[in-house]
Amino acid sequence: MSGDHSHLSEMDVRVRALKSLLVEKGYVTEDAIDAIVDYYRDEVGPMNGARVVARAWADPAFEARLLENATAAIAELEIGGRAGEHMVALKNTPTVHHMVVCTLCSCYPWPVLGLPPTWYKTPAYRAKVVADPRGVLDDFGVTLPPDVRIDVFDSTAEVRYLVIPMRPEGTDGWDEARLANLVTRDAMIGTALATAPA
Amino acid sequence: MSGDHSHLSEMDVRVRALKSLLVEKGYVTEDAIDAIVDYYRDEVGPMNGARVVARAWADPAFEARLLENATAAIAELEIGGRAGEHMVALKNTPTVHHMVVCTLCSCYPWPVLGLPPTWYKTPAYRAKVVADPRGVLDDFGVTLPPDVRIDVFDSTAEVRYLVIPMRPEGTDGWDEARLANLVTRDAMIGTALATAPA
Amino acid sequence: MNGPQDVGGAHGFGPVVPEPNEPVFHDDWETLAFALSILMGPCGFWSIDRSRYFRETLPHPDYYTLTYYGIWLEALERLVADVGIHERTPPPKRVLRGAEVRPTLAAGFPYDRPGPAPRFGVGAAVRVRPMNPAHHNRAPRYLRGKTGWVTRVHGIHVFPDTSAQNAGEAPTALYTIAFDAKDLWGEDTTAGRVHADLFEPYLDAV
Amino acid sequence: MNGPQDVGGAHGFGPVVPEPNEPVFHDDWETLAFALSILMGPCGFWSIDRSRYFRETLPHPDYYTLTYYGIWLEALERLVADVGIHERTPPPKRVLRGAEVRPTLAAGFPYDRPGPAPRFGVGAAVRVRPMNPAHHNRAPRYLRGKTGWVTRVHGIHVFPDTSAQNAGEAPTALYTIAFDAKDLWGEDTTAGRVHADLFEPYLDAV
Repeated sequence: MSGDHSHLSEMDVRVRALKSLLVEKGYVTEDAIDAIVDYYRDEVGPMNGARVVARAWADPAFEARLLENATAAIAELEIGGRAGEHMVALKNTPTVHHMVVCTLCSCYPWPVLGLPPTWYKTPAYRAKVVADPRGVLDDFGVTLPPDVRIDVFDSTAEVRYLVIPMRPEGTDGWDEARLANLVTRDAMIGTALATAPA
Repeated sequence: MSGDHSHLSEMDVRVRALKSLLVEKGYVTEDAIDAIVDYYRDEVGPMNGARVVARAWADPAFEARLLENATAAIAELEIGGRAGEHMVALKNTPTVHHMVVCTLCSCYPWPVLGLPPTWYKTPAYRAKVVADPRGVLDDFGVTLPPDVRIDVFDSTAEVRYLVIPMRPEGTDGWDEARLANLVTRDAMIGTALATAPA
Repeated sequence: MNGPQDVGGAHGFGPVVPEPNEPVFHDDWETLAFALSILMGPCGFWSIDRSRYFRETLPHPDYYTLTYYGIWLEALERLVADVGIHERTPPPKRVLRGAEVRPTLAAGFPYDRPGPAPRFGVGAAVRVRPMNPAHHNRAPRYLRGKTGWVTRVHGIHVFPDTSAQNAGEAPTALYTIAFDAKDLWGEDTTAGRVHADLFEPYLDAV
Repeated sequence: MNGPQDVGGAHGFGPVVPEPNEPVFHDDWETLAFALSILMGPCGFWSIDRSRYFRETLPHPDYYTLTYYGIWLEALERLVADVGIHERTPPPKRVLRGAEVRPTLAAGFPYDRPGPAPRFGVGAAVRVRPMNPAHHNRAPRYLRGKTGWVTRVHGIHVFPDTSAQNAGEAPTALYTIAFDAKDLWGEDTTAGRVHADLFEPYLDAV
C-alpha cells in the first residue's frame, strides 16, 4: 500500500513495457484496452446490484426467482458476465446477516458490484471477517443486535455472492428507482445495512 | 535478511540510542554487556553439546541418566543455564530420526548448542520442517532411508531439546574427546548425522 | 498452496480501513495492469486458476506490501515469462478486438462442465480432508480437517488444483459447505456460521 | 496470536539455506541488540512471554524481512516504550553487574512452579482445543483442533497466555503431545510424528 512515488513510477515503467510486448505480439490491442477500461469504469458498478436488490424488494416473485437461481434472475435485468457466471443471492433477515469475502484472493461479483474496493482485497479484511465479522462491522461503524447470527460466505470457487440487505422501514410504496438509491455497495457485501430514508 | 548497508546503519543508530537510554537509567552496564557477549561468543556453543553426546556414546549409564533426566545429566558436565533449564534428550535410532524446531519463535538449547544459527530462525526452516522434514534434510544434503520414521519436535514451551545422533561405525574404543569431534551442531538439531570418521 | 494468500483467521493486519469515495483505479498503471490481465485471459495461455497460483507464489513481504493490482502485475509478468512470450510468439486461442470486449465480458466464462454426478446431497455431513498441498488449492487452511454440512450443490465445475497445474479441467462437483464457527475458532469468534465453496476431492463423508 | 510468527506448515518461504562457518553475530548492532534484550530480562519489567508477544505483533512484512535480531530490537524498543522508560525510571527488580552475568546465566531461570496436579497421564488421548485468541498463545495453528496423545508430563510451568498479558504466571501442567503427521497434513507430509509442548488449558480429553 506504499504511496511512495518512486515505487509507482517503477510500476508504471513495468506495466508499459509489458503492454508494448503484448501489443507487439498481437495479443492485446489498444482499442480493446480502451473498451475494457470504459466498461468497468463507467458501465459496471454497484448501481447494477442496487437495481437487482430494489427489484427484489419491490417484486416478491422476482425475489423468489433471485433466491432460486440468481444468475438467471439477474439476467432478466440484462446484467451478467465475467465473475458473475454463477451467482447466489443471500437474503438478510432480522435473525441472520450475511457477509461476503474471498479469503484466498479477491473474488467479487463484478457484473453487479463492479470491481472490488481496495479494502475488500486487503489481508486485513480477508483475515478478520471469517473469525470476527462483528469486529469488521465495528470498523465500518455498524452494530447489529447480539442475537443476530452472522453468516460469512468465503468465495473460494467461481460462485459469486450478492447480499440482499433488509429493506428499510418507511419505504412502503417506493418505486424501484427510488429504492435503489438506498442500496450501497457495502450493503451488498454485508459490511453495511441499506441506507435508511432521510 | 537485507544486506543493504543503509539499513544496517539505521539498526546501528537505533540500538546505540537504546543502549544509551538503558545505561543512563541504570538498567544495563557496560561491563555486563561485555560479559554476556564474551560468554555467548566464546564459552557457550556446540562444543558443549558435543561433550554431552560423546559421553552418552561412551558411557551407557550416563546415556540412561541423560534420557531419564537430561537437565540433571547435562549438569554433571557443569553445563546448564538460560534456555536449558528444562532439557530433554532425543536419541536417534536406526528406525527413528529426530529433528528440532521452534515454529513460533527461535527457542533453542543455548547451554549445549550456543545461540542458534540464522537458518534455524528463518520462516523457511520453521515453516517447512514440521510438514516436510525430508525436504529440509534434502536442503542439507542428507538422505535417510525411506523406512526411517522422522519425528519432529516443536519447542513451543520452555523445554529444550538435544538430539543424540547415532554413533558412527568404526569408532569402537575412541575416547570422549575424539568422539566429540564427530558431533556437529546440525547433528544435535537433527538436520545432519554425526560425522563419519575419516 | 499454504502461501501468503491464505490469511483467513490471521491476526496482525490491523483494522479494515475503507477509503471514502474510492475511485475504480488509483493510478494509470493499475488501470493498465487490470486491462492486460483480463485481455490475456481469452488468449488461452493460462487458466484463471494458474494466474491465481502465480499471484500466491509471490514472496510474503511482496504479497503483503503491494497493492492488489501490483500483485496482478507481478504475476502477469511471471506468467508471460513462464509461457516464453519474450522469446517466441505462441498462437493465441483468441484475441479480443475492441468491439468484442463488451459482449464477451457480458457473456462471461462459465466454469460449469459436464461430469460425474455429485456424491453428496444437501444436508450431508462432510469433513474437509487434512491436507497441505504445495500446489494451488482452494480449500483454505482454516477449514482443513473441519466438519460441516452441504447447503448447496452447484453442479460440476472446473477443478482448480489440476487447472492451475496445466493438468486439465478434471470437472468435479462443487458444493457450498456450512461450518459452525465455533468448530473453527472455539470461543474466539463472533461469526455464527462460515460457508465456503469446496470441491468434491477436498471432502470425505463423515 | 495467529500472527506472522505462526508459520508451521506454510509454503513460499523457499528452501533452507545454511550459512557455512556462520559467526555468532553478523554485526555489532546484532551483538548489542542481543545483549540488551538478555540484560533487560532480570530487571523484571516484562516476562519472556511478553517479549515474544511484542515480537509477534510486528507487521508481517517487517517480521518476514528483518533478521531475527532485528525483530528482537524492534520488540525491545516497543517494550521499553510500553513500560514508559523514556518518561520515567521504574525501579528494576534486579540489575546484573558484569561479574554476575556468567553465574546468573549459567544458573538459568527455571519456569517450573508449584501448582495443581496434572490432569492427564502419559498415553492419554487429548485434543487441542479449536481456538484463535488474539493474545499470546503457544498452541501453533497447525495443531489446533487436532488429536494426539501425551508422551511426557513436564510438571507445572508458567502459563504463557497470562504471563504475556501481565496477568500472572497461573502455573499449569505442561505436556509433550505427539501427533501422527498424517492427522495434521494428510498425505502431504514426510514426517512420521510431530511433537509439541502444550499447556493443559489448551487440551481437552478425548
